[in-house]
Amino acid sequence: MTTLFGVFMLTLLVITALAIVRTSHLFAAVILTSIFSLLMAANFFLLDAADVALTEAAIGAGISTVLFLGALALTAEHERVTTVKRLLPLSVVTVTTLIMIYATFDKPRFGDPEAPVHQHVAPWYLEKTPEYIDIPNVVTAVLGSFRGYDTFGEVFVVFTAGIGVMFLFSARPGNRKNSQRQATAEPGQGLRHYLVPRVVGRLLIPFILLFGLYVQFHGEYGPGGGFQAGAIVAAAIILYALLEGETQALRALPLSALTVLMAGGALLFGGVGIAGMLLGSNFLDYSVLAADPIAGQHLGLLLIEAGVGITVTGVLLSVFHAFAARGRV
Amino acid sequence: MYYVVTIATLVTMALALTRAFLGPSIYDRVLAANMFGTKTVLLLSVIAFLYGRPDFLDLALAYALINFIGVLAVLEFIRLRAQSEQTDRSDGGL
Amino acid sequence: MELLGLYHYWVFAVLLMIGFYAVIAKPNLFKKLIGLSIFQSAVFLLYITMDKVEGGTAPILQDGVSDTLYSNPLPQVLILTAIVVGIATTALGLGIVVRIKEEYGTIEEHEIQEIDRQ
Amino acid sequence: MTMTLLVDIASWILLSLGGVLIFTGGLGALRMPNLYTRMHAASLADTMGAMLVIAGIMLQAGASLATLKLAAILLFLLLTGPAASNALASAALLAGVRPDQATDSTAEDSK
Repeated sequence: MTTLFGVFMLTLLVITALAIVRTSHLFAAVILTSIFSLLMAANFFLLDAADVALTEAAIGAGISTVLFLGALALTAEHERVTTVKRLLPLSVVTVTTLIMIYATFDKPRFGDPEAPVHQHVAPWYLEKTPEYIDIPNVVTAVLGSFRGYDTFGEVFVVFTAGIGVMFLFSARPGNRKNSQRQATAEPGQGLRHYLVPRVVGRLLIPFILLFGLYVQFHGEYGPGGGFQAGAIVAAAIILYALLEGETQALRALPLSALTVLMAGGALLFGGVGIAGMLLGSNFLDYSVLAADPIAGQHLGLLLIEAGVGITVTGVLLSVFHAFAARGRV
Repeated sequence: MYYVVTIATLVTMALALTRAFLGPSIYDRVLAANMFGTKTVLLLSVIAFLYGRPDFLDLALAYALINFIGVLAVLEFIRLRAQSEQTDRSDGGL
Repeated sequence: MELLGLYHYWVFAVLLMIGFYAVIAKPNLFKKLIGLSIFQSAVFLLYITMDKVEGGTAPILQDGVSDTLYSNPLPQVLILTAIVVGIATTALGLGIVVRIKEEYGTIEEHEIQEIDRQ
Repeated sequence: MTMTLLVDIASWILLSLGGVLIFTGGLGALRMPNLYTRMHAASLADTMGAMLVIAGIMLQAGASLATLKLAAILLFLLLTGPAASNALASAALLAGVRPDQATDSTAEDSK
């Protein structure tokens, strides 16, 4: 029965994707993208990936919509309808789809326990996690400890992307008309005049922050961890910026502090790795951090998850402020 | 019994999606997206029980908390657009 | 039921190509980025589809239950980080689009090419 | 024994009522003639439906952490749902969609 639910939602997913590509109104495309993300998260959940679904929820529910709308406010709202030749791309896409569908007939069936992907390292991870790391969430164990190198790399990709956005926006806008408009627009005061959303929003912010901390520190026991928590905390502060105006949010968390957060989280992650080396083991081996190897693993996971969370919060917020300062989201 | 609620939610999701495609105004689409968010919260909570893992309610909680931000971003976007149209008009442009 | 077992992969193929079509056929840069994020989501879906084990549950070990079947944690780890990396790189792409708009006054590909030719 | 049966029946009634209301809300959002009536249908039926469904699940969950989380979900849905509708209506009004039009003839995407 749940397979049928999955099939139904996947069909909705395809229809939504078609609608996104077809509409020429970019605002509508952004709204449909948020629906797409909701469907994607529900599908992930049906496929037993609770951690992934939580990540998609934390990113897709607020932040991606805010970023897309922020970019849209700085560009054009309509796609220009042109008479570009559609035949060639359409035929390329159709042929490739058919080839790929033909290729799927050799794939193992959905949910097949004998599939090659389940024969390699996965059973080992499931079996050894209680012994080596002793936390219930195997995903967190693999993410932080067994495959810590990967995660370290990903954190630096996020960090680099954040720096890239800041570099891009450090240049002054060349277009004269744009800058004039910015000067005449009121400085970001947010939604202060909208009483109902403001009261409710302000009420929610502490709970979102609390939930973010819960996800951060409960990540070893349930779905959660640094990536999700970072996105949720960033969402709380973006909510504050939307309600009270961007200047007010910058007063609470100035750009310099965000830069420190961005770099500090990544450094904390690397520092834990180097601490392991100094204590006579390999890079990112946490067993030596405490007297007992399992306690060491727990401490290491706690620290690197904190580092991940700090970096993700810093990057997402500085990206948001970069777009907002360009012309107010 | 959970199945009844799940099916009702899925059908309503399809209805909301139809509204999102039809439009006609962007506010209808935002309304549909917002409805879709509420439906996702319900669907996730019901499925958490259907699967017998109620510890996954965290997901529904995450959506219940931060789904609101999207609508506020739309309101802010419209507000700024209305404002810049006003300044455009006073500049004599557009 | 035999064919239903492949439905997830077909959806992956179709989604991937819908995103790809937006990237190659749409002249609007913003639309291209949205297409790219659909493309990316399709890849996420492929990985997560592969982690499912029939009758399994999410790989978060339950106390006191010994013989539960768990789904594969590895694809989940890869995709979890990829989602956050995805939004960060999408933000970078959006930043580039905004800068192009500021310099060229348009985000339509052919208009940019025309300005470049002058 | 009878107690659990009673609780089960109560939760089933709540769940099915909730399902019906959710569906009604969806139907209203699809079939109503203009934006504000659609918003009305969607937000009211949605809120009540969510309350009933979550109350139904709470009865099934019994006294546990899950019930507490469900209560939190319900509380946040009750807070954000109407506030989101209010924000959306403000946005539409600000953009010039008038509530006194019978049908949405003028409110096109180009607005």
